[in-house]
Amino acid sequence: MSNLTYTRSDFQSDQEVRWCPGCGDYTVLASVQSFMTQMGVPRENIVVVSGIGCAARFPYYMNTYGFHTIHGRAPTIATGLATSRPDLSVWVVTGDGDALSIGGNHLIHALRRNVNIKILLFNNQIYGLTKGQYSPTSEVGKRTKSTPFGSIDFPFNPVSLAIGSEASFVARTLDMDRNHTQYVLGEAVNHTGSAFIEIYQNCNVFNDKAFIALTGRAERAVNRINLQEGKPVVFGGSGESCVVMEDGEARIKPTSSVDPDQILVHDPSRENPSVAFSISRLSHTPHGPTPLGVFRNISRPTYGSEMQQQIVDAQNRGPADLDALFGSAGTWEVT
Amino acid sequence: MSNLTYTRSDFQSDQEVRWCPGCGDYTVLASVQSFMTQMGVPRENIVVVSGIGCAARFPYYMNTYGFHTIHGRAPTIATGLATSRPDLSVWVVTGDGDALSIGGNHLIHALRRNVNIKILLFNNQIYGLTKGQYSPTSEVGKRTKSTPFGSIDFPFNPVSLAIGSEASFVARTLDMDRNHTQYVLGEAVNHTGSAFIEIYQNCNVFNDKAFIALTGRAERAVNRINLQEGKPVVFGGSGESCVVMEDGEARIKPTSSVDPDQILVHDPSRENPSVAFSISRLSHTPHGPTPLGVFRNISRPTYGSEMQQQIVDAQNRGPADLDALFGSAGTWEVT
Amino acid sequence: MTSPTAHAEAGVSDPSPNGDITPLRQVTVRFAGDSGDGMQLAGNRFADTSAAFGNDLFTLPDFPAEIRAPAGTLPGVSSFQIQIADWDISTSGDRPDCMVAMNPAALKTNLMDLRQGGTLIVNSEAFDERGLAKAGYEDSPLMDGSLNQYDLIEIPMNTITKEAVADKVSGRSVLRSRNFVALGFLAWLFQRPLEPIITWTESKFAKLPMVVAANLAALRAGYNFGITTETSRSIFQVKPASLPPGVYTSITGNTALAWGLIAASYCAKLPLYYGSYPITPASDILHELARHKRLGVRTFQAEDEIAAIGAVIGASFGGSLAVTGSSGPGISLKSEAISLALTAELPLVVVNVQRAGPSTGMPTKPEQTDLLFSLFGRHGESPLPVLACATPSDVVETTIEAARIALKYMTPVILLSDNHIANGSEPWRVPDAADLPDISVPFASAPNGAGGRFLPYLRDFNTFSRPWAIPGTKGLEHRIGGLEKENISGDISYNPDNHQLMTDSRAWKVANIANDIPPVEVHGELDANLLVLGWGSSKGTMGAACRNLNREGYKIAYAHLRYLNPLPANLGDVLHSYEKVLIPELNTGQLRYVVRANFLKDAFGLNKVTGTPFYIGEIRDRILEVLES
Amino acid sequence: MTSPTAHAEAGVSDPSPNGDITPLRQVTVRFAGDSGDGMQLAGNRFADTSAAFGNDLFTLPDFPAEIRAPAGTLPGVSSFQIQIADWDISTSGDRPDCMVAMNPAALKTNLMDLRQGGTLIVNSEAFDERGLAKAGYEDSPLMDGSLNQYDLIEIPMNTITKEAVADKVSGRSVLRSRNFVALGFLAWLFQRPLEPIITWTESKFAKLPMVVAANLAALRAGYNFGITTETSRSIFQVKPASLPPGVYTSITGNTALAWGLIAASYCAKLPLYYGSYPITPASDILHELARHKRLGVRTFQAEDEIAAIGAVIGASFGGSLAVTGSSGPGISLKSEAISLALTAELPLVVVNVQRAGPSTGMPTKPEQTDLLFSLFGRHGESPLPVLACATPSDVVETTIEAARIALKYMTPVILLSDNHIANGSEPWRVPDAADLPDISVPFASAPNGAGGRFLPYLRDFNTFSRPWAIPGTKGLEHRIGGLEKENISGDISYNPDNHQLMTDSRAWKVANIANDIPPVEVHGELDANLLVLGWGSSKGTMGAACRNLNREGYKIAYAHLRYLNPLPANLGDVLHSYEKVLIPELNTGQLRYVVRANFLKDAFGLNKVTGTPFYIGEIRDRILEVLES
Ligand SMILES: Cc1ncc(C[n+]2csc(CCOP(=O)(O)OP(=O)(O)O)c2C)c(N)n1
Ligand SMILES: Cc1ncc(C[n+]2csc(CCOP(=O)(O)OP(=O)(O)O)c2C)c(N)n1
Ligand code: SF4
Ligand code: SF4
Ligand SMILES: [Mg+2]
Ligand SMILES: [Mg+2]
Repeated sequence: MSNLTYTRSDFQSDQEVRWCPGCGDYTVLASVQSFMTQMGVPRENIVVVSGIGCAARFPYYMNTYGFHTIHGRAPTIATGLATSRPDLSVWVVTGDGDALSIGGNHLIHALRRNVNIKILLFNNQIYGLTKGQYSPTSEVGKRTKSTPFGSIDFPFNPVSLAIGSEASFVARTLDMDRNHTQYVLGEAVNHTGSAFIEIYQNCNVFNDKAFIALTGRAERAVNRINLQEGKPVVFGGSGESCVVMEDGEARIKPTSSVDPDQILVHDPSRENPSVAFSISRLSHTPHGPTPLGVFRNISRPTYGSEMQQQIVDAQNRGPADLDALFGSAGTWEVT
Repeated sequence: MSNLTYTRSDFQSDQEVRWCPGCGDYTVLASVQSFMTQMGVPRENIVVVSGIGCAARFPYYMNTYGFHTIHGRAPTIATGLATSRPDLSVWVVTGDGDALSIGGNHLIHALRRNVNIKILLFNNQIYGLTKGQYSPTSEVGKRTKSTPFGSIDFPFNPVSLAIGSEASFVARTLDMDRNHTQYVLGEAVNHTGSAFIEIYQNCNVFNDKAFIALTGRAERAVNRINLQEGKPVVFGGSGESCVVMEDGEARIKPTSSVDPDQILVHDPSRENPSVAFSISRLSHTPHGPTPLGVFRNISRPTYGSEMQQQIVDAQNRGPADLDALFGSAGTWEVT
Repeated sequence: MTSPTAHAEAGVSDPSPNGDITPLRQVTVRFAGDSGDGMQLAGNRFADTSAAFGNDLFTLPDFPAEIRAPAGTLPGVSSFQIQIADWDISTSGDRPDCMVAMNPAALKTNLMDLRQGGTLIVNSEAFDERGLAKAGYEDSPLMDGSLNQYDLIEIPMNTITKEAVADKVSGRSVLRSRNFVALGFLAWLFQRPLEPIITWTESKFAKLPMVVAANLAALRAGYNFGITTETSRSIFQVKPASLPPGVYTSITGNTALAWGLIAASYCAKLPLYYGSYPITPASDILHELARHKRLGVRTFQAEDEIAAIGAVIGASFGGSLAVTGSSGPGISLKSEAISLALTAELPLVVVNVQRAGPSTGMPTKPEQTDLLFSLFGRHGESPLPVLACATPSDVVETTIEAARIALKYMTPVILLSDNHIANGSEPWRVPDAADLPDISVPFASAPNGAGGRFLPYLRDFNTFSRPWAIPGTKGLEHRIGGLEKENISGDISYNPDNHQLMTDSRAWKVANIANDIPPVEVHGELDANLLVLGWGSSKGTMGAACRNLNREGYKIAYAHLRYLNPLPANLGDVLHSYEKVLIPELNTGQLRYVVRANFLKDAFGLNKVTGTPFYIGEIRDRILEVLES
Repeated sequence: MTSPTAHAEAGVSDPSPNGDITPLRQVTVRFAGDSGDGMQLAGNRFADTSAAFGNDLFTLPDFPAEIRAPAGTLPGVSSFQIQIADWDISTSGDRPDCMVAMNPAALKTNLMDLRQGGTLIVNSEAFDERGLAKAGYEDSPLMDGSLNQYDLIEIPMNTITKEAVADKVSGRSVLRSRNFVALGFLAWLFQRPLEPIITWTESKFAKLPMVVAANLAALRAGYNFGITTETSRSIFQVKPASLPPGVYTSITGNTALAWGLIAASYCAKLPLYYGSYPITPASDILHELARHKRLGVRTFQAEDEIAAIGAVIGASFGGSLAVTGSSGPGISLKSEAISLALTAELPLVVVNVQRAGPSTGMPTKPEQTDLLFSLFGRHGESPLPVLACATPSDVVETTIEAARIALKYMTPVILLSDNHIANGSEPWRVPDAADLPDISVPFASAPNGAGGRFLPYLRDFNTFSRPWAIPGTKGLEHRIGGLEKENISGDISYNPDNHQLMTDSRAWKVANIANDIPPVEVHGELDANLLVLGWGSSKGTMGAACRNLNREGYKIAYAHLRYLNPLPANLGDVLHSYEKVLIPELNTGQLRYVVRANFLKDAFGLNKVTGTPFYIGEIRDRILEVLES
């Protein structure tokens, strides 16, 4: 398969892309399309499954197999597809409402089962398609059409939730940063099993600049905590800040104030998710320093391969056929 | 209200209790009834809401208000009740299937919202009422009616999941240990907001001895890690084991091998949930040393009181009436 | 809204090209432009000034289904239609008589609706190469003669706007006021007063005086453009309508639903609790209710539709007026919980703002396809009352009625609306709160059984309702649930005869509501051969078609159903007293199915599922066809 | 299962108290005892030995609804009923002719069903003070004369068991073999061969030789008790039935459904994917399928019913034979996703094992109350095929047929069963796999449009199905979804005419299936005045009642529907050719509603909602009533 030569246009369908001009979704689409030219999987073996929302329009624009399903249920449809067809590369595209509000249960179950699907959660901290209600990732106090006096519920931290749900691969990236997005996608594809990728995505119409702390020219250098496997976690324009584990939790310190040995060396492959979880707590809604990259990446059998294996094992124990089944409960003959 | 004098029988309804003889549910029922005699809340202000399952029969046996609803949805019904009637003491009784399988989404949303409800999750690691299928907390490889070749999905750790869902109060107790159960209930009631209590409950018919590591005469002393606020976490018959934070995660050590200062001092009130989460990872399905007690107990505004406050604030801004509403979009008169 | 006198409600006399003033009974105007062009604002202002002038009117916006399509493209077009009349109307009109097209895309997607000879107003400067290309025009329709059959008015709106606002704003916002130019021109063309528009603009943009100034300058420029350049043109005049006297406000169906719920809570003396999950076209009910915390309204945006109804069932158990609202896909998800409320016998209003299905379908388009689903969309024997709103101005009353039935009979009630009603608007005669009906019901306050026992399923002799005992009431502690309950005691029961009794009781309770609702009223020519029977949002169009035909001498009777379950007690007799029955509905024949099943009475159908409301002409044609058959 | 010759299927001639051998055409026996008493085992062994003997039979267990109630209490009683006959039957019998009551609680909860004069066998030693108290008896019914109207046989089963097993087991397990004593006695009373019981016991407990020895000793002790102490008693004889020749196995409806699905997957040459969430009474389908991984079956226990159907929609998209199963409350939750599959036009079988509703209802009791819900339980215009199983032995064929329709017409199909079919069992003539129909359909393999384009909604001319192109097929990459799709291309479309066309196409596709299913067959006296029409699990009882009456000379025709949507093409004509139609159903008249709506034909109803199946007598009485009306 490595001799597949694709260009980005091979992954562009004939449908006109119809997000609002300036929407972060365009950039993610481009990143995914570019990435797939290199992925080494034939186009016909790729399926993109989505729920409902702006982001969920994604499959229409991909010249692969695609299924635009119903609100919140994409992980279930992808689960059936991936477990019945382990030969396919199955992707889920979802939004913060789709995945975390109506679809929260399917998400956490897909993650704990480690179904071999790659989940791209476009988190714009708003309901885009329904024109601007607050979502389970909106910050407290958010004023929207449905919360004119400010929202009163504490938001999820999607990375913490995924880790709490036993996810084997958890990452976060940013719409605007195509290189980082493609790096994270690469790690996700190399991981066997479910991969959860939160993508901060700007909705310039209903929630503009929600991620300005990470995208603003002035702010981004100070706030992006770039997680890199095997590297000490330092950040800031000149590495002036770092992360240490202290008193059982990840904390940000001036690099100059700590012994270099104390700086946390990032290891997403740790079986125990405690440190990954703790790193996820460095930010909640991302208004300050926020970790990006792969938080957790461990290996665990996938649900689909185990399902397949049980069939193979059973079949190895001897042949079976329909006639034998029909006779299996004992028969008698009437002549 | 403190001059209420109740005896346990005041909380017993006239319905015959119909769990299998020997079921752990009986003990929990007794603990809750005893506890409520001391709770200081008039019986008529208590409502027990449940879903479907063996455990969910609970409300019928309580001489309070009760609502046996539908599978998985008890947290939603309790949410509506608690937020519309902040004067009530609202309890949810649920099972591992009810709360974590079909009802997983409602659970995590009720927790992040911090609705003022007390959730008792009877975790017997099996579907009891439907006669013995594996549940989202059953250990991998479990053979049940629906998994004759062994289950293949990795279970949730309910405490980790609750912490990952931003729960403000998370605890675990054991059916058999009435004192501990009542202690945990007391902490939950003193906490304002949602309280999540996992109760290990023996289903002697379909999953007997699942918690033998914590209930067996021989095993329990070695395996119960009793979390006590402000105390160093030591356990074992003579305190021979302890928990330390090492390399960013909670680990078990022989007490003799560590400096007493190194032993983790339990503090459920830490705002940052990292350590609580890490403690929850000391066991998964409880076959060895397992923490019991209150993992996390922080204070955060409750959803119901915030909802109420917005109404009060709005009303303080000036009077409103229906006639004013009808006229609010501008009117004209036809004569 | 039945009109005491019959008028020609379809068609409009041709505006003479060079007369002076053309008097009209009614006229339909459509504003079409890019989503960014402010067409909704212009349309609404035109409506308001017409209302102030005294016309009856009905408006209907049409938003693009797409997110926010690129400016100037076909999917980006947004429009707003309004019918104004000198008498009592209930539709937004069939084909527009007059249309504004702000750009080529708006022209392309709307032109086919403009009636032959209609007035077409375009921003000529938008028909440049780029604009034409985006709309997929090869040649400019302004040049190629393809618009010859219309009365075309080209206005250089960009220039006019720029000049008018030159000293007020600058840069990219200059052209923002274009819609006011169009509005000003229409105000001249239809002789509308500018005062209401000016007042509104001043208060709306109070914090942005530059915007006020620019918009008003543009408004006047548009008006003056009419006066100065089109002096020879006939202007239109629609006289004030003689509506029943009273205070009116303009209301959309969704706003009316929200207000109806607040009114019901007032009439029931109960706090309102609305749980919902956003979905087109029901979201605006949530948005509107969320604003009214001063009136004690609790709104809960739930994690999904199941949680939304779960929460309101909880609130109902706790003694609130509990309501949930959604549209097709979301209502599906509520089915299991509705069944719980039904057997728990708790009051609940479930609002379904219907949209085109199946599945996601066409979320922004209306359809009446959820009738059978409302009646039968639950497992087991699970009858419940179903009501349908007819027009925006009818919604408040129907909503209060739904709540009344829910509370009195301790049952979930399904209240149907649809996209057309939800977004359409018309004048609504505002009642005095003090005149609204009292729909309050008492909570149980004392044991009703021997020995001080409380019996939650001891039914009221007349209504067959069970008592509503809310937590906090000492001595009434009890348990309810979804398992079958023993009659009277409410204890769990598997007894066969009891299950039969309870099934029958639930059915009888709902059927008996037929004695508590008005009989269906027949209008038009009562001794006709043909009865036209409608429900829901087809009321306005159906009524108009029938009244026109009556006026023309055709013998037709017509009736409209607010209550779909139980059906009015006299409906069977009414139906059987006509030789022919015609049922127009925006589905494949659902009420017809119900009528056949209930009354063994055949009916003709007029059915369409195109995501568009009926035209008067369609109903008229079908009636004539049926009359002749 | 229609019998070529007509017999009296209800009632049984009185066993003479001191005759020798009483020959019977059929007899109904019920085993009742505590859940821990092994009544299901005893009943099943009695069924097996009767089957081996050559009788036709039908069995029906009745489990306690409660979890595992305390031993000896009323809620703890479990029973098992079996009818055996020398001819082709399809019911578990009306009232038992013979009953075993292992304790007072079993007697109390079952006695009312025993027919007058029936044989009653009790374990006399269980009627001690404790046992009586637990069952709420003040005096022993064995002493107070209240059983005088029955033929009472008291057996000291405890003593007999203890003695028989004395040298084999000890302690608390001694009494475990009591059910074998009862079974042995019944084997004597009905002259059943012991051999099949012995063989089964030996193989079942192969690893526990002591248990085998104890049980067989008890079995023989019971048999010998009959020989020695009841010499003067008449014994019963039911001769072998003359069933069509073939190999038979005993099958429950749920097992048959699982096997039917495996067979369908074989016939379709597609892997089977079953996604489900446990729910009574559908769980056993999942359990059975989970065992057959050797046959390539994939089972997925999902987190809820929505996930279950979601997964199978995914599997269907991927090319599996995809099936989900549940019961009422769970089916409600699937409504939105069924609508997706319907508009995505993907093949799917949705199994609904109906139980008593609404809401949680009575989970272990049968009802036929989900017919209208199956037809109309989705928002929008969303028609789909509905089939219903009739008896356990009919399930395999009906299931294959459901799959055939789903695949050929690319549509979800609802397959109805109910609690009665699901747990009932009867002999099923085992087909050769090689004789089963080929229901395979080809996947699309090449572009079907100009320029190598693949058009996912280009329909087949005959079936109106769209092509099934599965991922992995190069060149057929395409996108589908829940929004309305343009005809042929499948692109999203909001075009009004297209929505009408697609709505009509989906409706027509389903309606057209009427041409691909057999016409309804009428049995009995074809030129009668009255047609009795049934569907689902009432088939056996209805047929028996009608055949009896035919034999007695009454002119009655009867027919049974497997296809509820579309209805057989000839049904209208058939119905209109009878003056009277009677529809017995375990609901409040749902098929009657459908018949009235579709054919404007009135029908009498026989409706009950008690959570119990019909008795032959009930149907008989109602037929006579209708005949006279
Ligand atoms: C069952 C159901 N409920 C509600 C909706 C309406 N709906 C569509 S998308 C959406 C939320 C979109 O938010 P998100 O998932 O964050 O996606 P975004 O539009 O922001 O990309 C909602 C509530 C629906 N289509 N179906
Ligand atoms: C919608 C719906 N799906 C499925 C069921 C069947 N059901 C009842 S309880 C239950 C699971 C019970 O397990 P758990 O919650 O762990 O409770 P337990 O019986 O073990 O106490 C299931 C699947 C149902 N009643 N409703
Ligand atoms: S509404 Fe927001 S998320 Fe949706 S397309 Fe527009 S900018 Fe993007
Ligand atoms: S099945 Fe298990 S959980 Fe249920 S009542 Fe019996 S012992 Fe308890
Ligand atoms: Mg979003
Ligand atoms: Mg459980």
